[in-house]
Amino acid sequence: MNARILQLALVGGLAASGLAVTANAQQGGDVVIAQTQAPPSLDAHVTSAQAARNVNLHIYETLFARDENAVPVPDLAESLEISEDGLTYVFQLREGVNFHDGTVMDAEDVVASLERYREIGASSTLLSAIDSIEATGDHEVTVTLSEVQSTFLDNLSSPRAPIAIYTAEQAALGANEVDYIGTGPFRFVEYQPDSFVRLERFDDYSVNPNYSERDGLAGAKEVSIDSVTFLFMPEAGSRVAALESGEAHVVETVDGPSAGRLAENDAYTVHNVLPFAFQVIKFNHAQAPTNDPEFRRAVMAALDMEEIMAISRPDIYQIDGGWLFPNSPFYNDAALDQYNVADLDAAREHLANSSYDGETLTFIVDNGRPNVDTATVVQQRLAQIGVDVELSVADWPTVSQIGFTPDGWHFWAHGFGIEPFEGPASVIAPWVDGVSMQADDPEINRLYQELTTAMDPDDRAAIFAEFQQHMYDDAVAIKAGNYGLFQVSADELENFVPYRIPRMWGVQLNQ
Amino acid sequence: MADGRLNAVEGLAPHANRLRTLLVRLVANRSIALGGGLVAIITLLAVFAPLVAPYDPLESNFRARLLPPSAEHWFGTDHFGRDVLSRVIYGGRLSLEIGFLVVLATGIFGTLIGGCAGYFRALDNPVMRLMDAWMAFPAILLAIAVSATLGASVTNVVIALSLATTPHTARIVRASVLVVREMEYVEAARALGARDMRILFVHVLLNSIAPLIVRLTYVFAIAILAEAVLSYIGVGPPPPAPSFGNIIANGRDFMVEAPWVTIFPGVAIFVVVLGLNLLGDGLRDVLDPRMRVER
Amino acid sequence: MLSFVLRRLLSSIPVLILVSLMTFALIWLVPGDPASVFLDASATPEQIENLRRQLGLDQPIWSQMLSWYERVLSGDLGQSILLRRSVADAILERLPITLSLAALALFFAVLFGILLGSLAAVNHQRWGDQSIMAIALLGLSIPDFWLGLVLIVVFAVQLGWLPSGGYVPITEDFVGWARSMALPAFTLTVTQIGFIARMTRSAMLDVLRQDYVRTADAKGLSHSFVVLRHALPNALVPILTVTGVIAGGLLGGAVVVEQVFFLPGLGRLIIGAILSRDFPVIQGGLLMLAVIYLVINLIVDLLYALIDPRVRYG
Amino acid sequence: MTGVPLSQKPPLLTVEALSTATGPARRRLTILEDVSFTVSPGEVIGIVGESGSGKSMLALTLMNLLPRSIVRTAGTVRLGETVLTNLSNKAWRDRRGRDMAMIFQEPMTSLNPVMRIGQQIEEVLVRRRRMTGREANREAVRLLERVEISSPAERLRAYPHELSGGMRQRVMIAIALAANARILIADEPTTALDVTIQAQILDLLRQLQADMGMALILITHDLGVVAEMAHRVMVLYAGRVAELAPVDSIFDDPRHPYTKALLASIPTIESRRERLTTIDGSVPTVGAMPPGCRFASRCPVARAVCKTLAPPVMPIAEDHGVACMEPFGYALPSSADLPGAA
Repeated sequence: MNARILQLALVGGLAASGLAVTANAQQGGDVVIAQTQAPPSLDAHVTSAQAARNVNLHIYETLFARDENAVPVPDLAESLEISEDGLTYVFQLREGVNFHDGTVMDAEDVVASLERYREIGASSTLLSAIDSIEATGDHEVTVTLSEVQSTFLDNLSSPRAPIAIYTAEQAALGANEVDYIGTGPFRFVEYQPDSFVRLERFDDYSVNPNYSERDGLAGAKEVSIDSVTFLFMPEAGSRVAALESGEAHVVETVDGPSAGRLAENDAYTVHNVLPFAFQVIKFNHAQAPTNDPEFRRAVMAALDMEEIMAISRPDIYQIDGGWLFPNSPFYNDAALDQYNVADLDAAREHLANSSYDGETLTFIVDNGRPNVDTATVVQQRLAQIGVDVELSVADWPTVSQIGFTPDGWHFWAHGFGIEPFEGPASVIAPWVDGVSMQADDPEINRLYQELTTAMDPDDRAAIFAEFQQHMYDDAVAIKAGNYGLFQVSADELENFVPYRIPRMWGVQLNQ
Repeated sequence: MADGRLNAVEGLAPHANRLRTLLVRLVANRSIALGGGLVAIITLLAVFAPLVAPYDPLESNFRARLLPPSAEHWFGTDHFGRDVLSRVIYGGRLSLEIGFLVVLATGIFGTLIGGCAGYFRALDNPVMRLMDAWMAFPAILLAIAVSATLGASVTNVVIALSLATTPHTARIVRASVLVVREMEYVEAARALGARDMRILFVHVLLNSIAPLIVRLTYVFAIAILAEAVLSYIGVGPPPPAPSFGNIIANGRDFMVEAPWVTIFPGVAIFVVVLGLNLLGDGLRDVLDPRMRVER
Repeated sequence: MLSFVLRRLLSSIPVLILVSLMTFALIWLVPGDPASVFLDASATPEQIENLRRQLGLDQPIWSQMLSWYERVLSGDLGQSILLRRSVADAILERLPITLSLAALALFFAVLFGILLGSLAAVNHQRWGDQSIMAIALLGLSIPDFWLGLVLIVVFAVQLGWLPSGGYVPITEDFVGWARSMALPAFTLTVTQIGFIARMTRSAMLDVLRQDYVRTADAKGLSHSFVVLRHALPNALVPILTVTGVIAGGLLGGAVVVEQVFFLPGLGRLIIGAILSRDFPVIQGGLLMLAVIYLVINLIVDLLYALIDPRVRYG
Repeated sequence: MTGVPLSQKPPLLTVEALSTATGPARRRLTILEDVSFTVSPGEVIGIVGESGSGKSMLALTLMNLLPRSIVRTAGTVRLGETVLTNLSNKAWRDRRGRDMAMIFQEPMTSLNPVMRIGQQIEEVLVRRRRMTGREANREAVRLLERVEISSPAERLRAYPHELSGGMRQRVMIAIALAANARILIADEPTTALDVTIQAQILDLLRQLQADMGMALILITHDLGVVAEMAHRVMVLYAGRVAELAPVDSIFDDPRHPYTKALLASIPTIESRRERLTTIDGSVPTVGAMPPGCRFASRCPVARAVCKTLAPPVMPIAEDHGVACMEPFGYALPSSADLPGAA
């Protein structure tokens, strides 16, 4: 009886605060999410792994965050003033924002966090334009850039390796040495290494009063569940079984056939999170023959993107050659006539003009099935035009080590997801200074420079179209298509809407 | 024959008659016949794969993905739309090749290490200590570690598995060398002034061969099982060439919707390994009745 | 007895040193390092180098090795790079899962292995013998992970009787624990039972031919009593030997089965550490496995004395 | 120990036409053939023969302890009024350790190495004679005293490997006594022991046999032992009975050439432990039995007929049977007209 009265009071309270709660939804509940991998770290600054993002963006928040359309909007920042010359950013911070350890956020925390990120952040180049960071008031931080950077807010709000705000005390600690204390709507409870992470609702969470509902990674993050547990299950079958046995409420990704089966079941909702990433095939420009644009064009002309995508990412792909997601404001169709031509004769012609001389080429790929499948299809296809390719499969650490050196590889396939989400500059960045292809491409360097300094959106759109044209003309790298994830939620979990991460605020568990 | 050593002596000086008895017993042994038969069938299928397989094992057709078994595709198709039967038949090639290479490597290194340890007293203790340490690693973890880190290639898989199976083999060789070393004809050869290496190879090793053959038959079986495990963990021989293990590994993401991709290669492994185990049992019974199931 | 144990413990030290040296050799040979796991594909070499410094991986291998030995001697296995906790804690937390899986499988494999092996020996060269040995051989020939997958499809997915994976601590919920262990333990048992059954059979055949069994028979004792009380205890020595031998294989099998059934045991910890190059965990985990292996063999040696009064340790 | 006309008493054990064989049904190889004899209560019968003559096989047949590869093909064994050969295996088993007990040649291997002496004696008392544990323990102590083992209570806790061979054989005898058997079969009980110990064990056996009045079937290759112990003697050769007679007749008036040869080869004191190998040639092996008299090939007085005709045991005196035609002038007494030779 008492419990019921309490519950009614709570519902009333929430309704008053403006959050829509459906009649049958309840306060409380423990939600379990089955995801593929364990986060390498819960120190948000030091890891750019998707597995870590899923968890960390529940614990930590950033000054600016991406909204539902990936546009940077204030989160921990109340407001921002940018100087005329574009070099000085003055952030007003929200007041009364609580950390999980009970302290209240102030400018010192933000300065310390940004400084820490500049030093050890996994994507510290995001902040490379910064000249100085100063606390210019209790809740005011002034950041000075050394040069104009049109993408600075994009960077600051990047969820890649989030520029999370820690307490000044924590920010003084080295990589992986912090306690997991943030300002987010959930607080860290327990981490069973590569088994699960458990978070609980942070009862003193300071909901952002500037929003009325959730909005991307920003917005009003109202939490009605008690806890969320992220289970790490590398086996696709295990994840589905966990869902079907009621152990898990959300599965981060399931395979196509399972998704099809689950979609027929009223108890589940299958969300097609598409597009989620590009499937990309990279060339090593430091080695013959992949240093030869003619050879690369031969490969590009030969490939049947439908075949690659249907096999590696069954049932959830888009045949699309644009180097941004279709909903992006800078999306364009430059050079798309060169995408997915699947013309073996044209390919043979390019090949004949190239320096390829029958040698065996190495395709490195990590041992994730979709990437291996992509490599396998490419290998089979190239065999038809007489290009001999050998697969070299190893685990991610080995492959990524080889892939950033000029030797030992010609092709490398992997997903390319967070960059197109972040926007045009992030898509170009990996090709700057030849990092991803091991040889400088002055054209790309120039375009990147122009893009990051051009403040006018139309100029930037034109620059990006030029970049896309160049990617195809020179066949710098190949985009096979967009792929997505089948995310599945059990129907007792209400108001779940997929995003870059499975957000657990704004959802209710109907027990 | 009560004592296996006597058989070994027969092996050294093959008396035509005794050799024939041995052959007769080998042929008459039911385990050998059944096991050898199974292995022979799979081997023949693998060798003559191009003639036997109904389809090209690499030919994919994404429009015919994950078809269940039918008259057209007896074992169904995988997620590339490749014929699973053809892949299993061709898969035998790689799996058997890996098994064979592991047997070869284990045979050579196991014999060298075990032989030296058994024959040269000074080497015995240090070498066997090393083998002890080696065996204190679970073999499969050792193989996973080596294969994962060196990269998945047939060569690395063979290296990984050979590393895992060598110490036990060395032990077995050493044990029989210890027995044979003390036998009279070795003493005699030594007295006649034969040089150490010659004694080692000609006499001692030839006579340790029976337990070695039996052990290597089991090593073959172990290698085929372990190859599948490595593939399952994701560190097996790389695509596109099918092996029993990587067909299963390919199918595991579709285990619920398309179990045939996983089940048939598993059955193939089972049949080969069963055949090899039967063969090993039979050889053990005929060649070396002293040996137990320990392996 | 005590001095025997002490001597055995002393003599296992070189083995452990060799194991750790081999692990270092492995780490030294291996390309890739933990830094890459923190970062996605677009990380630059500078970022990786930066992180390597943070993680202390820029030290030369010999200096890493020295400091490792120094710490191990003071009982500290170091800190995991990825798990952000002490390696010893991580291992101790996982150990019960692996040990209970291995112990369950060993228990059932020994129980049913001895039962089947004895039945086969008593019915030597009859129908029962041959069918039992055929079953034992089938068990030996099944790929363990494949059996696990098939069991998951049948019992977890199709029938929904048992969970497909995951682990429930025994302290939390015994039934849940039993359910979570049922399929893994069964998988592991099936693949190990054959070794014990075959060894038991041949040992029992050997023992049943012995004079003292005839003596017992001559006493007019019932046949089952003779088999259980007189023959079996004498057959236990070789059975124990083979149990010691398969204990190593059992740990390896447990590693694979943990992988299939998503049990967060030591095997998963180590495989995860291998794939993410979490060197301290690889070191500590492999060392722990070696210790377990040595302890099992020590226990086996001690059990010899328990079973066979003729064995004495001075 | 001679001359008591025990054979007049009604026999305790009657063995008639017993045969055993091995091998598959189509190619049976005979081991024991047509063995008949009786044992009276309190009688000591010595069974002698070379290795391979089937002595031990006979003992195992009586106990129904034959290995599975060997089967009884014909004949009956009667114990008192009970026809053992008509009983089920289980019922026969129940007779063992109660009516009949046996001690074996190898004391070193005949005791279970992993059980204490006490357990091995007491299990007979508990499981066969339904004693409680305490009673059994007391009785076991008494039995060890009977077999003259010092500090018996202590010995009960010993394992076999902690005892000498002679002690072990005493323990074996104690186990046999524990059964309260009417017939004790001793299969070469002293062969594996040192000479001095042999004498002690034989003394013990003789004394116990006399005290308890049980029948003793003493199997040995040692005619000296037989002379000392037995009332009657049965000589076996290659699975057949050669001669069966009171001990005096055997030693004073042996009629079978094989018995004569045996007596001629009685080893001297010094070489007593050696097996009887002084007869030229050896016992034919199971697969290669000649069709006629099995001793013919080694027999100094064999005639052609001996190679074709196998004589049964024929009475030559009231209590003396012999399976040889020589005493009968190379003719079977019942068949008058046999083709003579030389």
